[in-house]
Amino acid sequence: MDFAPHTDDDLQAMLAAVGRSSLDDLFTHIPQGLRPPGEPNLPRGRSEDETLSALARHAAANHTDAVCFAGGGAYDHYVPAAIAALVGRGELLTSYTPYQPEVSQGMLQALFEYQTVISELTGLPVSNASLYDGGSAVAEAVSMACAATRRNAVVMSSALDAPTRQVVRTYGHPLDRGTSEVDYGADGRTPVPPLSDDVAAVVIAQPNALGVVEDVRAHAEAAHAAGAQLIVKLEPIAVGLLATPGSQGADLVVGEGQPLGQGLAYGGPTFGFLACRTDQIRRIPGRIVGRTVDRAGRTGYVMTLRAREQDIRREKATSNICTNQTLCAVAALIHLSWLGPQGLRDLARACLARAQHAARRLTEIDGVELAVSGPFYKEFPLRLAVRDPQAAVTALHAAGYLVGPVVDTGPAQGAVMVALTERRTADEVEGLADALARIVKEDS
Amino acid sequence: MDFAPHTDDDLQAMLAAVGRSSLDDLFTHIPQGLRPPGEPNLPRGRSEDETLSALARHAAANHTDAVCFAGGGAYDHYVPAAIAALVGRGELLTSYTPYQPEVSQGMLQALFEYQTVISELTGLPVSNASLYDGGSAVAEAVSMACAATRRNAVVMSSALDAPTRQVVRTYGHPLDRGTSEVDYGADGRTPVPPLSDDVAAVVIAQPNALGVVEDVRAHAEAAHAAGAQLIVKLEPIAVGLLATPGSQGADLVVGEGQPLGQGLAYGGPTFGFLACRTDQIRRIPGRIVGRTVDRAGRTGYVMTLRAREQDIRREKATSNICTNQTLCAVAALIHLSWLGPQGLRDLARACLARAQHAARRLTEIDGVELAVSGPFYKEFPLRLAVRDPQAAVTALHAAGYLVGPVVDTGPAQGAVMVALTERRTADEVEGLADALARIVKEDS
Amino acid sequence: MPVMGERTATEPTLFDRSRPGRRASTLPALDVPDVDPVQALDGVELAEAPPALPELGELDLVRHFTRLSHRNHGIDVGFYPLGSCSMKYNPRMSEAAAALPGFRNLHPWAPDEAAQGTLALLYDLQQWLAELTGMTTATFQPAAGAHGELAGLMLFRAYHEDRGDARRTIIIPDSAHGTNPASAAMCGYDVVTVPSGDDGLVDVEALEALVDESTAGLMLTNPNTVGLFELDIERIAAALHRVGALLYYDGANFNAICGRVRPGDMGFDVVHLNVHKTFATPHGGGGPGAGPVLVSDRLAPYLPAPVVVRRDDGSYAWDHDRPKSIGRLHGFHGNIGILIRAYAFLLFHGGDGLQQMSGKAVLNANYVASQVTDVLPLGYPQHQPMHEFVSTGRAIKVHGVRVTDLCKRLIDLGFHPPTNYFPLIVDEALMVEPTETESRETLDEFSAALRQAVAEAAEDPDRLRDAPVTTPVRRLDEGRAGRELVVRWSSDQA
Amino acid sequence: MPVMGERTATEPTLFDRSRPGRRASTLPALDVPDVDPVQALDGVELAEAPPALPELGELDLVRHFTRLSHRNHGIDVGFYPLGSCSMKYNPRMSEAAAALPGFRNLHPWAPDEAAQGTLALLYDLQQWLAELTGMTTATFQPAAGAHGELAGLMLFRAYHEDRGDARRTIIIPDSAHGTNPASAAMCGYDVVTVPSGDDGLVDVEALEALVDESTAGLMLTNPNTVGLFELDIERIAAALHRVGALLYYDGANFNAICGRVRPGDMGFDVVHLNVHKTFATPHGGGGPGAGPVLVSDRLAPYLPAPVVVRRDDGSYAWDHDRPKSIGRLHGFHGNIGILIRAYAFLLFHGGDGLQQMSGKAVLNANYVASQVTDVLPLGYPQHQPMHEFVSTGRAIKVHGVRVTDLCKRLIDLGFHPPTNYFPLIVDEALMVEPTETESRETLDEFSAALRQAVAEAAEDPDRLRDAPVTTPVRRLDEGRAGRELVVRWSSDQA
Ligand SMILES: Cc1ncc(COP(=O)(O)O)c(C=O)c1O
Ligand SMILES: Cc1ncc(COP(=O)(O)O)c(C=O)c1O
Repeated sequence: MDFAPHTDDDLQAMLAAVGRSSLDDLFTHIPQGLRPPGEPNLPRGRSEDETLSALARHAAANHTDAVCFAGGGAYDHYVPAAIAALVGRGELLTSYTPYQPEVSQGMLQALFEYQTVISELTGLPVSNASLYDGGSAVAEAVSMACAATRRNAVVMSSALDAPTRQVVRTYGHPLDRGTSEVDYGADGRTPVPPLSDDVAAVVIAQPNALGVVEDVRAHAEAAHAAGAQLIVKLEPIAVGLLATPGSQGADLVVGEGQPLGQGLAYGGPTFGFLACRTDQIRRIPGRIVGRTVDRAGRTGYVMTLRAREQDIRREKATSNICTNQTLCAVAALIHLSWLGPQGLRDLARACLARAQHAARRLTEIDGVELAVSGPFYKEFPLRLAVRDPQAAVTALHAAGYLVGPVVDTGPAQGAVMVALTERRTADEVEGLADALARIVKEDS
Repeated sequence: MDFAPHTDDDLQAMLAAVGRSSLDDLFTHIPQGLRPPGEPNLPRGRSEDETLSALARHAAANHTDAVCFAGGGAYDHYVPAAIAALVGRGELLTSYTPYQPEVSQGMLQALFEYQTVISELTGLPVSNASLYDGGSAVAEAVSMACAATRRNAVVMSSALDAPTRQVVRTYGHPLDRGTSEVDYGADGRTPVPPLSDDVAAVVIAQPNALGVVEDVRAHAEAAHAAGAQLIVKLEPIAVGLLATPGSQGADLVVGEGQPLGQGLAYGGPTFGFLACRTDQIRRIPGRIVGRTVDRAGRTGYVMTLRAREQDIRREKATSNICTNQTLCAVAALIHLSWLGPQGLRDLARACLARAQHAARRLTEIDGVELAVSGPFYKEFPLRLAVRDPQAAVTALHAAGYLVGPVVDTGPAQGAVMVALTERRTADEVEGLADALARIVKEDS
Repeated sequence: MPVMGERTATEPTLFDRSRPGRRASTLPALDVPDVDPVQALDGVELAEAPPALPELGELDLVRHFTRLSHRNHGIDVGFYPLGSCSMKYNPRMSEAAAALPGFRNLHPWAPDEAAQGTLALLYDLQQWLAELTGMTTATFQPAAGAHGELAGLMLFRAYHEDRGDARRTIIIPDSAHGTNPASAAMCGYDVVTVPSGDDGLVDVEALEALVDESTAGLMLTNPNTVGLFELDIERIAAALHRVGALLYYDGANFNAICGRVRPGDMGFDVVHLNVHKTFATPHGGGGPGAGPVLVSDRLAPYLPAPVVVRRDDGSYAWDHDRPKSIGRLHGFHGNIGILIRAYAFLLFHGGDGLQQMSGKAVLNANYVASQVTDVLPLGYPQHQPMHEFVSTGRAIKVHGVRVTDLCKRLIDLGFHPPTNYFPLIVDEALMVEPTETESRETLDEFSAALRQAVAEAAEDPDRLRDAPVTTPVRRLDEGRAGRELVVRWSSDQA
Repeated sequence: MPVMGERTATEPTLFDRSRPGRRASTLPALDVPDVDPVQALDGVELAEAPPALPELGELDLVRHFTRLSHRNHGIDVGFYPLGSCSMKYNPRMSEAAAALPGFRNLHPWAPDEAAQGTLALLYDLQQWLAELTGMTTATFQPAAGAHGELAGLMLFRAYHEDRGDARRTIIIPDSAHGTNPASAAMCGYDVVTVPSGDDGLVDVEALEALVDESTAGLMLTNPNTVGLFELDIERIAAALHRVGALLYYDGANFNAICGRVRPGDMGFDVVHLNVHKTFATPHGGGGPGAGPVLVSDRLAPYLPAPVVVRRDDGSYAWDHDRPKSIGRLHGFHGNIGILIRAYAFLLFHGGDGLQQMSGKAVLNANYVASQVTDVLPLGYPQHQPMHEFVSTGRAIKVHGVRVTDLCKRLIDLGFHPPTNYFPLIVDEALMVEPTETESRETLDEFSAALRQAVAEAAEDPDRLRDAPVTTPVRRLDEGRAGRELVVRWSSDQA
C-alpha cells in the first residue's frame, strides 16, 4: 500500500516524460551491487483497517490502569480536550519551520506567544521556540554558560534527576567538560557548593528530584560570586506558588515541558523550554521568533537572530538543533492559556494540599517515613522498611498503584518517589495506603 | 461550572447597563410561583477532568469486545481515520444551516457533492441534503408518494426491517394511512403483491432485512401498472455490485446511511438519504442545495426550492424537518470519495465472498441451516435447531460473538441474522462456528 | 479562504478533481475464496460499472475538505448570533466524551447487558431532563426539535384517542416557528392561529375564545420567538386544560430559563428540548442534533417504544412492553452520540452551573439590546427580553435598503448576521441571540458594527447593497438556482 | 484567513485579548484539607502573584487558535515542495494510532511489564529499520535528525576512544546540511570540508587526499543535498575504512531510496533516519520529529542506554546494562509517539509499498524537473536527480530580481515555495522536492506557476518584487526584527 495517487495512466505519461520505462529504471544508474533484488524483508503492506487493528493490539498490551502516583519529571496532570482539537488542525499540524513568514503567521504568532508565557514562568525575558526535552535543555544551557564564562566545568546537584545528569555528562564528555556533583543533604536540599574558578555553571532543579524546594537565591548568589552562572531546571507548575527562578537570580531557567499539556505518552513527544537574560540572547540555541512589521506597516512575526543557527553558521552555530518540538510548545501555550494565572495557582495549590495529605497519611503506616525533611509541594520520597524498594514498587504496581522512580543517590537513596497531581483523590490515597501497608508488612 | 467568560467586573458593568442588580433580577418579572427557590436537583457541577472520567466509566461499562457479525441495518464497516479529522474541523462542526450562503460555501458545496454521490448510488437525479435516518426516510418517501398519487395507502414488504415498518406505521397512523404488509416467500424475496387502486406506494428493501436481493424491476413494473410508486430502501454498499434501484424503475430510493462512514455508535447519529426523479423535486422534504452564480459570475451554491420548507410554507410544507444530519452526510461524502467506485465495488465483493464463505461454513454445523434460499451478498438468516433463538444469541454474545437481530416475521421468523463486512476474517468465522456448534449442541 | 494565492480563490468540486483509476481506499486482503458475483448472485441484475464516485488520493481529499472548511463560518471562527439557535461554544470535552471507543463501537442491536454504560447514562439523562423540565419520562428517539414536535403531537393524539376523544385542531401563535404548524399538519391536525397582542405575548383573550372541545392542544415556545416570557402562561394553561386540551412546550428557547423555570410548573404536558441549542452540541452545518421529548406521567404510556428503564436489580434495559405506545419514530435509538455530549454538558454544569448559564445568556442579550435598540428598536419594547431580542429594521427602509442588506454589511464587518425575517410578526425582524459564552468585548464590537451598519444605511446605502465584498463569493443569484435547478454535478456542466 | 470580514484581517495576541479574572480552566474540587502555602512551605520564597498568563474563556481560546491556523500554510492546505524536508501527506491513520489511550496514558517510568505493547512495537520497529538500512541495532532517544547526528558522532568518538585511537576530524562535503558541521562541533570534532566536483558529487580524489589517521569519519547524505546519488560511494567508504575511519549516513534524503538501496550495503556504519520526513509524521510547524539512529554491530556497544531488547521468554525490556554506552541523550525515551506513527506507516506500506513510495517520489521529482529545467536549469545536470532536484535561478538576476522574489511570487500563485539558497554550492538555488503523494495535476500546475514566475521576472519584475500580495501580511522587515528584538509580548508595546 502507499499514499501515492498515481494512476496507471499517470505512471505511463510521467515515465515517458522523463524517458524511463519503469520506476526501477530511475535507479539503474546506482551501482547494481547496491540494489538488492526483491523486496525488503518487512511484513507485506496491509490496509488502513488492519494497520490500526494491529496498533490497537499493541496499545492494549500496555497496562495503564494503575493509579498514577509516579513522578520523576512526568506527571499525570489533566490535559484539557481543547488542546488535541486545536493542535490537530491541519494548517498547524502539517506545516514546518516557518521559512516563509508570510504564509506562516499563525505558527509564528503562536511561538511569540509561547515565548511570552515561558518568559513569565521562568522570570527571564528571552525564551527560544522550544528544545527537545528537559534533559537536553539543561545540556544546552550548560553550553551557553560555558560560552558566556569561557569556562568548561559544571557542578550539578545530585538532586537533579538522574537522566538529566546523564544527559549533561553525555553532552559534556566529547568537549572535555569537567562534570561533578554536589550531594544534597538530609533535608533534600542542595548545599551551596564550593566553586573553583573553572566552573561555568551550577545546575539545580526547582523543586528538585526529591520534590524539595531549593533555595535558588542562595545558589545564584554563590554562583555569581564565583563568576559562574546558575542554571535552574524548573518544574513549571511549581511557579503557581513559588517565586520564579529568574526573579531569584537564576541566569538560565530551563525545564521539561511534560506537565504543560503533553500527557504521559511514555515520555514523548514533549519539549524542553529555555529562557535567559537579554544579554545571552545571541548564545541561545534554536529558533527565536521576533515581532516586526510588513511593508504596509502591519505587525507580523519572523524567525530572528538566525545567524546563531546551524543553517547559517554551520560549525560555529550555538547548537545543531533544527527540527524542534514546536507543536508541543503550542500545546503548552494552549494549556497555560487555559489555566490562566489563577488556574495555575489553583493547580499548584491542589498539588500541595494533596501531597501534604498523602505524605501525612502514608507516613502513618509502620515502616513508612519521609526520606527527607525539606519542604515539598507535589512530590516526596518515602523510605520503606523493605529489603528491595524496586520489588515494593513492582508489588504496588501489581496492586494497581504506580509510584516511583526510586531515588538513585544520596541520603534518600532507595526511597520511592510519590507524586500527587490535582487528579489524585483522597480515596486513591487510601487505596495506596492499604496496599503499601500490606506490602511493607509482608516484607518485614 | 459554565463556559461563560464573564468576570465579576463584566457582570457588574453589564448588569448596570441593563439596570439590574443581579442575574436573578433578570427573571423577577416571571410569576414568582414559577420560580422555584434553590437549584435544580442535579449533581453539582464538576471539572472537565471529573466529567470526562465519569463518561469514561460509562463507556467502559459497555461491552464492545465481541466480534461483530450483527446486521439489521448497522454494520461494522471500517471508518477511515480521515473522516473524524475532517468533519471535526471547527468551521464545519460548529456551523449551522447555511442561511448566509456567502459565508457557508464550504458546507453548501459539500452538500452539493453529497447530493451528487447519493444520486449516483440510487440511480436517481435528485437528492436532498439528508434526513434523520433510514426509518424516517422511508416514512417521508411514503408521504411523497401519497402526495404524488393523491392516494393514501401503502403496502410494505414484511422483509422490510421491523423498526422501519414500525416507523412507517407511526407516521401513517395520524393521517389515516392504510398500511398493509406483503409476506416474503420461502426464498426470502417479496412476491409482487396485488395492488388496489388506493395504493400510493409499495415499499421494499434492497437487499432486504433477510439479506436477500429483491427483483426491483418486477416490483417497479407492477407498482407502475397499478398507478403506484415503488419505494426502495437501499443498503448503499450493495450498489457496488447490484444495479441501482433507480435504473431499475424505482421512483423513490431512500436508505439508512450508517454503512457510509458513520460507525456503529449505538445507531446514532447516522442519517437517512432520499432520492427521487426530477418531477418529484418540489415534493422533497428538507434542504436541497443548488448551484448558481454570484454577482461577479462566480460559481456558488445556495439552498434552493425553499418554498417547500416549513419556515416558509408552515403547515403546507412538504415536511416539518429543519435541523437534519448534515455533518453525517458530509462524513458519508468523505467515505464514498475515499472508497471511490472501485473501492465500493471491492468492498461489496469482499462482503459477498466473506458472507458466502461464512454461510457455507456455518451451515456445515448440525442444526444450522439457511432460513431462506434467495441470493444474498452480506447478510443471511440462519435457522438454529434451538428452543429459544434469542437465548442462543445471548449465549453467543457471552462467547464473544455478536449476531442478530432475530427475524420477527414470515417464513424465516426466529432465524438469526449473520452479517459479514470486509473486516470479518476467516479465523473469526471459525471462532463463531465453534461457539455456534457448541451452543446448538448443548441446546438439543 | 486559504492563506494565500490567487489560484485557490475557488475550490473545484471533487468531481472536477476526479481522475479515473485514482483511489484512496485500502481493504483487507481476502482470506476466504473469492467469489464471482455473476455466479453467486445468479439471476440478480448486477451493475455494469459501480457508481461514478469521485476518484482522488487521500491527500487531495483532505485538502479539498480543508479548503472547503476555509470557506465556511462557524462558532469556532467568530460570533454567530443566530436567534432561536443558541450558537454557543461547543465544548471539546463533549466531543471527546462521544468519541470514547466504548460508545463508538457499540452496535445498536447489542443486547442490553452489553450496553449498560450507555443505558445508565440515558437513564440519568432522563432523570435530569425530567428535573429540569418538571416532567417524568423521556423518549430519546427524536433526532431534532421538529422530530420531537411530531412525536409530541402524536402523543396528544394517542392520549385523546385513548379517551375516545377525537380532536381536530392545534392552536399555534402567529409568532411560532415554522416547524410547529408543519408538525401539526404531519400529525393530521388542523392549525388554528392565535394572534399575538400588541406587547408580543399571546393574546390570551383571543386564545380563550379559540379554545373548545375540538382543541387537541396548544404549541408554545416560552420565552416565545420574540424573546419574551409569556407572563400569562398559567392562565393559558388553565384555559386549555379546562377543555381537556394539552400543552406542548417547544424547547428551542429553553436556554433562557434552564435551571430556573420549569415547563411542567407552567402547565405544559409535553416538552421537547433542542440539545444542539441548550446543551451546546455542535450544529454540524445543519445537524445532527437531538430532540428528546419529556412528558408527564399521564402521557408516558404513549411514548415511542422502547423506553429506558431501571430494573429492580439495578440494571438498565430497554422496555419494549408498551402496549399503548405510538410506535417508533427512528430506525435505531435516536442520536445517541449527541445525547452523550448533552450528558457531559449537564454533568459539567450541574444545577448551579445551569443557573449561571441561563442567567448570563439573558444578561448578554439584554446587554446587546441596551447598546443597539436606540437605532434598532425592539419589535415589542413592553417587556424585558430574555436570552434573545427581536429588533425591527423598519427605519432603514427609507434609504432604500432592507435588513438583508444590513446583514450582508455585517458580514463585511466580520460578524455572522442574526436571524432575520423571523418571527414573521415583526417587520424587518432582526433576532439577536448572543448566548452566554460570548465575552463583553465581543458583544461591544458586535454592537458597534451593528450601529455602524445602521449609520451607513443612511450615509452610504450602496455599501450595504453591494455587501458582502470580503467573502469567497458575493451575493448569489437565488432566483437562478431555483429556475435552473442544478442540484448535482454532471460532466456536461461547464 | 477567515472566511469574511475586514475586522478579522489581523489577529490580536492572547495577551491583547486577556481580561483580568477570566479563565477557561476547571479543577477537581479538593477532597483533602486545604493547606496554606505560607505555612506548608515555611521558609520558601513564594510568588506574590502567579505568572501573568493570558486570561480568556475557552471559546475565545478556541477561536484564537482557529484563526491563527487560518494564517498558516500546511500540507493539508496545498502543495509544499520544500526540498530536503519530504513534505508528504501525513496520514490520519497514524495520528489515530498514536492517540490510542494505551499509548497516551503510559507513564515513562512505568515498569517494563506495563509497557509490553510499546516495547514490542519499538523492537519490531528496530528490526524493520535495521532491515531497511542494513544495520542491526537502534537507539530511539534522538528527537530529530540533528540529535541523531550528535548521537552518531558520539558513537564514532566512543568507538575510537575504546580502541585508544584519538581522532580529531570529521570530513563533511561542502553541500552538507548545516546540522552536519554543527553536530561535529558539538561533538568536539574539527570540521574538514570536502569539495563537490563539477558534477555535484563528492570529489573523490579530493576526499582521498583529505583522509588520514586523524580522520574520525565522514558525514554524507545520499542522495546528497543536490538530489544526486553519490555513485562512488563504495570507493568513498573504502577510503575511510582503509584508515579506520567511519561513515555516517544522514538520512534526510532516505525517501529517495527507501526499500531499494541500503546505507549499510554502501558501507555506512551509523545511520539516522528523519521519520518526520521519510515516514510521514507531521512536521508540526517545526517539530516534533524523531531521529532514530541505527548502527552496525561494531558500534552497538556504545549506543545510548537503555536499548530495547527481546528476552528469551519472549518479553521485551529496556536493557540498561550497557557498560560502554555513551550515556543518555534524552530525559525519557525519545519521541515515542512519533515512532508509533512511523510504525503504523511502515506496517501499512510493507516492503512492497516502500518501493512504490521511493520509486514514485523519484518519478515525481524527475517529472517536475522535465517540465521546468529549460527555464530553471539544474545546478548539476550531469546526473539524474533522485527525489528532489536543485535548479539555479541565476538567469533571472539580470532582471534585477532574485530567487527570493521568484519564491514570493509563487506564493501569490498559490504555492509554497521550494527550499531556496540551500545547498550553498548552487548559485540562487531552488530545491524542489514534490514527494510521492502529489498528483500529476498538482505537479503540472506547480510547473506552470514556476514557468509563469520566471517569465514574469523578465516581463514584469516589479510583480515579483512586490509579492506576495495575497497573504495576511506582505514581506516582513527581518532587519528590524533583529535590531529591535521584540521576542515577547509586553503591555507597554503598542
Ligand atoms: C422556535 C423553534 N422551534 C422549533 C425548532 C425546530 O428545531 P429543530 O431544528 O431542532 O428541528 C426551531 C429551530 O430552529 C426553533 O427555533
Ligand atoms: C540534509 C539534512 N540533514 C539533516 C537535517 C536535520 O534534521 P532535523 O531537522 O530532523 O534535525 C536536515 C533537516 O532539514 C536535512 O535536510
